Amino acid sequence: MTRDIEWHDTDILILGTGGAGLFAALHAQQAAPTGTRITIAVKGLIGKCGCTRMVQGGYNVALGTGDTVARHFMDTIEGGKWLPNQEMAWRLCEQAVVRIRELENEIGCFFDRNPDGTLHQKAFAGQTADRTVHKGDLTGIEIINRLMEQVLSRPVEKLQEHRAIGLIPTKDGSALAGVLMIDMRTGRFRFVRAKTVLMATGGGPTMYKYHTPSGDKTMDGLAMALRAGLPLRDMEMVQFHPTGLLAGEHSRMTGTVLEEGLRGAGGQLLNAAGQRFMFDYDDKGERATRDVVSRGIYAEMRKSNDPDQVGMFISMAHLGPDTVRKKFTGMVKRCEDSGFDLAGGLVEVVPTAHYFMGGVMVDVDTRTALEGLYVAGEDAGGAHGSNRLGGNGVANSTVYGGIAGDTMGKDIRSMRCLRDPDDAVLMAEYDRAVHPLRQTPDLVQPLRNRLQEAMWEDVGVMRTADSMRRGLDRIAGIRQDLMQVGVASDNLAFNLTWHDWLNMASLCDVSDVIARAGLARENSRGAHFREDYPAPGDMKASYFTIAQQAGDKVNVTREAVEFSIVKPGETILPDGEPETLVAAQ
Amino acid sequence: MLDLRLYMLQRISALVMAPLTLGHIAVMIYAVQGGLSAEEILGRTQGSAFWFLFYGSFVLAVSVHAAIGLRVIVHETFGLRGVRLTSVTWGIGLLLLSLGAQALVAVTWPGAV
Amino acid sequence: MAGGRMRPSRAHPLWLAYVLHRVSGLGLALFLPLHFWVLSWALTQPQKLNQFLSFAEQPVVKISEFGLVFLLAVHVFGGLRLMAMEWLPWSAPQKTLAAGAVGVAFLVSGTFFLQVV
Amino acid sequence: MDGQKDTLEVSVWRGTSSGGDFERYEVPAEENQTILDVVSWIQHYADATLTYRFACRVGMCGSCAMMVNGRPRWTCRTHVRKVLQGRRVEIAPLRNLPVIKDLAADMDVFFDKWVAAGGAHAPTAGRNDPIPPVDPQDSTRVTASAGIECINCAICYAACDTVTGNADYLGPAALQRAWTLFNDSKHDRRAGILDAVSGSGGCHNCHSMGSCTVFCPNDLDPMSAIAGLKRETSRRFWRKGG
Ligand SMILES: Cc1cc2nc3c(=O)[nH]c(=O)nc-3n(C[C@H](O)[C@H](O)[C@H](O)COP(=O)(O)OP(=O)(O)OC[C@H]3O[C@@H](n4cnc5c(N)ncnc54)[C@H](O)[C@@H]3O)c2cc1C
Ligand code: HEM
Ligand code: SF4
Ligand code: F3S
Ligand code: FES
Repeated sequence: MTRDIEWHDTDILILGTGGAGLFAALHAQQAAPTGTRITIAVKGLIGKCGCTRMVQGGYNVALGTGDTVARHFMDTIEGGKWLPNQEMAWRLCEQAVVRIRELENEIGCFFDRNPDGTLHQKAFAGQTADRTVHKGDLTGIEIINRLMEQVLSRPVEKLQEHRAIGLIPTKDGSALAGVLMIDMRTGRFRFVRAKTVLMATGGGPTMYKYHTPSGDKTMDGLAMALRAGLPLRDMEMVQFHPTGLLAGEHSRMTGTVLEEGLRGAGGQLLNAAGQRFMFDYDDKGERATRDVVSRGIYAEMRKSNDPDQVGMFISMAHLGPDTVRKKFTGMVKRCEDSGFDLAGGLVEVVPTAHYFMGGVMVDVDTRTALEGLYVAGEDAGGAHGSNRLGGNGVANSTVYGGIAGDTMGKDIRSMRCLRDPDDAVLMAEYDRAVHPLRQTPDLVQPLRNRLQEAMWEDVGVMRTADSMRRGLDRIAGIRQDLMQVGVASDNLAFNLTWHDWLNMASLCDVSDVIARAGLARENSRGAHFREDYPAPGDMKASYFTIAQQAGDKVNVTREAVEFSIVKPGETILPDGEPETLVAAQ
Repeated sequence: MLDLRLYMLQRISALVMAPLTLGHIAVMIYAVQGGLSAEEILGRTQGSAFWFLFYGSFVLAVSVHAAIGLRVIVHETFGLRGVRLTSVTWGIGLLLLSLGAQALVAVTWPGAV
Repeated sequence: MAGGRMRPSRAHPLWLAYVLHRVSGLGLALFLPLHFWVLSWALTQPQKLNQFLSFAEQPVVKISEFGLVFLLAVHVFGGLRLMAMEWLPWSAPQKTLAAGAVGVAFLVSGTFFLQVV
Repeated sequence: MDGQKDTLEVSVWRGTSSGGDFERYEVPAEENQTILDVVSWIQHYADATLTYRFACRVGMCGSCAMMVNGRPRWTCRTHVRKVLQGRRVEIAPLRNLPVIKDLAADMDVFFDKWVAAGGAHAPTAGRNDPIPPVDPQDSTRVTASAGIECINCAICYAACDTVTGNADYLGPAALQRAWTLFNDSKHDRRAGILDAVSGSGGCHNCHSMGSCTVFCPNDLDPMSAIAGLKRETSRRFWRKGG
């Protein structure tokens, strides 16, 4: 097999078309000098893949009536259990105000209004103000469709169904030269050189048996960053959503979210015996925060330990099936399409991996340690610490995507020319990708199932040192087996099985780091719960983990959180501010 | 292959024809009921300005309407476009117009028989 | 060719109304030149017209005449239905309107038929 | 549970833009199974080279539409039980779009037309201006909101015979988007939209055959939206005299 790679040059390259990628393209176009070539490459179709489109609940932004950026910031810090990078969290809350106006006024989104015409805002769990702007429970569709139209109607070069597989630095390793990709439709390799590259591939913890993100997200970005030697932070922090649909292992519906609002409206969680159990775990019962409910369900599942009856049940019928049907039309219809009766019956649920708080270390302008590489959205770590508040996810991707576009547009002015890649790295990445084509063909999916079992059982909702070590062994075994599994090379055009293999490679790499970072954090914060270290530890001595690959080894270190804006136990809200502005339910 | 102009022409011609066709059907029912012969009918229509205008506008409208209608069908079924499609449209329109004009003269011209 | 991949299935009232409108329009467009031609005999060969008219007394021809008037009626009311839904601001229950148009067409052409025989 | 599983008899169209044919597969039947699950099973366990497209798995992204027994459907939300004919089901790529490979269609034309119909918002305010109040009950706004939840799945586009015959026709989804923007008080080029939909591929080509509305998985009504465009363009025609 010859190393057949087509070269392609651009100035600004953006990977991914979620909220971060699309906003970056628009801002880069506004900020860069005229004549700058902007290219957007994506694993699927523009705007149609990724999780921003799947956003249901909405977008957090402090827009007055008592709510302030400071309050949003404090909620974010407290929600993140004092681990967030405070500068990033501040910028997120502050810029969300600008970004939501941009979304409404410039991009053309229409968010739900109050009868008086002002924006409607509600409160997600963990917030002390009605802050979440939304469009019904299909907020992401509105945001992404409008962004997509803007990008599609602009002279931005579009590389659809192009998968990034490797970040290629210059020979001296000081800067990024470009990105190696596979044109999925033809199966051919393409090396795209660019002065600046934004990585916005959106993380996505899909190495768990139950997961919510879209099928295209498989941690490719973080795996690439890891191989490029970039430091990754908070890698142990995987957020689980408590109520994922359980439809059987054979179904892609399994793991998809049943919305938070069901519990808020009075939905009950029942075990196999038909009893409510959440009050055994928390005073707020079903209305406790995501992490608490997830652990409650998980603990109950472990207690019953019945292979024929895995999940718990959510029950809405006591609210009156017609009321439920009216209030949660979309959700009821979705369940119905997949064969479940949400309005009148029981629907089996499990905690499901939802969001990845960890990511590449960046500064508040999205720059990374590698010149020319920028990271925004779910791929970037720091803004959420140990827990992401519902509604801070899209805010984060749109705010920082825009910032990345601005920054690249500015930085590019001082970058004269394209850089030459380190051929050795380019060839190594190529070889890595064609490795399966040189093995005997075999099934890939069983390995994915094995990895998902291992991560769910050993590095999941509740962890111990033993379980995570066992997890590491299992991951290593799966990785070894993956290297033996081949993909027939006779037809590489749109060969999904080859891409499944590459997905598995990314997922294995990042799974390993999750377990290692989990071992390094010897306390329980937010999404990370250690049964052997259940206490949160001293807030003032908070540290975050940093994982970095050197050679073949991944090292995890700890670094103290810098309380640059507010210290644990203190607040930046003015004296006498009420604890919460949300009317008690 | 229908832009606003052709669309309006087709709709306007249809609107013109609607009362005319219904009127025509009514006349036919009446004529058949009264057992009128061809000569009797022609006797009434020939030389009548009213019937000339009545059928005249129908012929005009139907030529436009059917030409555009067939143009759409020809485009959607056979993929004809451009000059060829335009000539087909005009061809049909003119054909209908000339045949229609002949019939019009036959039916309404004074003393044609 | 895209269409060759599969026969699409799409039988529903509005689609049937569309097919009916097209078929009737096409039918009329084919019949009308003939009609004009026959009429113009009045000018050139009156006796031929009379022959034709007595030929038209035959039952088979009567039935096909009914068909023609039916086509015309279907097309006219179908067309009026279309223009009503395109131009009038109400959000009409489309299926009822479509069925109604066909119904009225039947009525008109039925009357015609009854009168003729 | 019951040891021996039932199987489904699945015909899947395989091929590229230069041709192809149906191939048969036996797929284990499951209690809860969507068409997307069936297709995925084939790729995972029976034929590694099968190509299809999906992303969200829950009816939000509109990537997974295919022809199922001759009807365009979102496969991630189509329960097998709903479409099974005996034990059989036939799956093909979306109609009216070029095929890339097997079940994956090339959606570029669809989106090009979306843009050509004037489907991108033009701002009347900027990021430093306050968000304008809009009465959600205002009738124009209600009209705009009616089509807003379109997921651009192209199911309506595949269902429309006018699209099949008329390559220039913008199609129901793009026109519905244009109608939404026309009724959006925040949109700046509302007259421009009427121009964009009045050309030779515009809204006037629609025969109101209604397949778009009947098959839209989100119960949207592009047919009425298009009728709205015809009404407004006609009204302007009379006012301006052409
Ligand atoms: C079901 C669900 C509901 C959610 N609800 C909310 C909510 O209500 N509020 C909230 O704030 N957040 C919510 N989130 C989280 C939120 O969606 C994400 O945090 C955010 O959208 C991430 O944006 P992003 O741009 O970083 O990534 P994404 O939107 O996921 O986009 C990533 C993009 O990168 C592409 N990509 C991936 N790998 C590659 C590769 N190798 N090469 C090229 N391209 C690649 C993907 O195809 C995709 O286009 C929800 C998430 C899910 C899954
Ligand atoms: C008299 C009243 C008539 C009315 C109200 C009327 C109305 C219409 C309308 C609204 C259309 C457009 C249909 C569409 O775009 O889908 C149409 C199409 C058509 N009409 Fe008529 N029409 C009339 C008479 C006729 C006559 C007499 C003929 C025949 C000569 C005719 C032939 C056609 C044809 C061929 C089409 C094209 C059908 C298609 O595009 O599917 N029409 N008509
Ligand atoms: S209108 Fe309906 S069928 Fe058409 S693209 Fe939108 S959601 Fe899909
Ligand atoms: S199916 Fe097609 S013809 Fe019009 S009503 Fe819908 S766009
Ligand atoms: S996979 Fe997104 S709509 Fe079906």
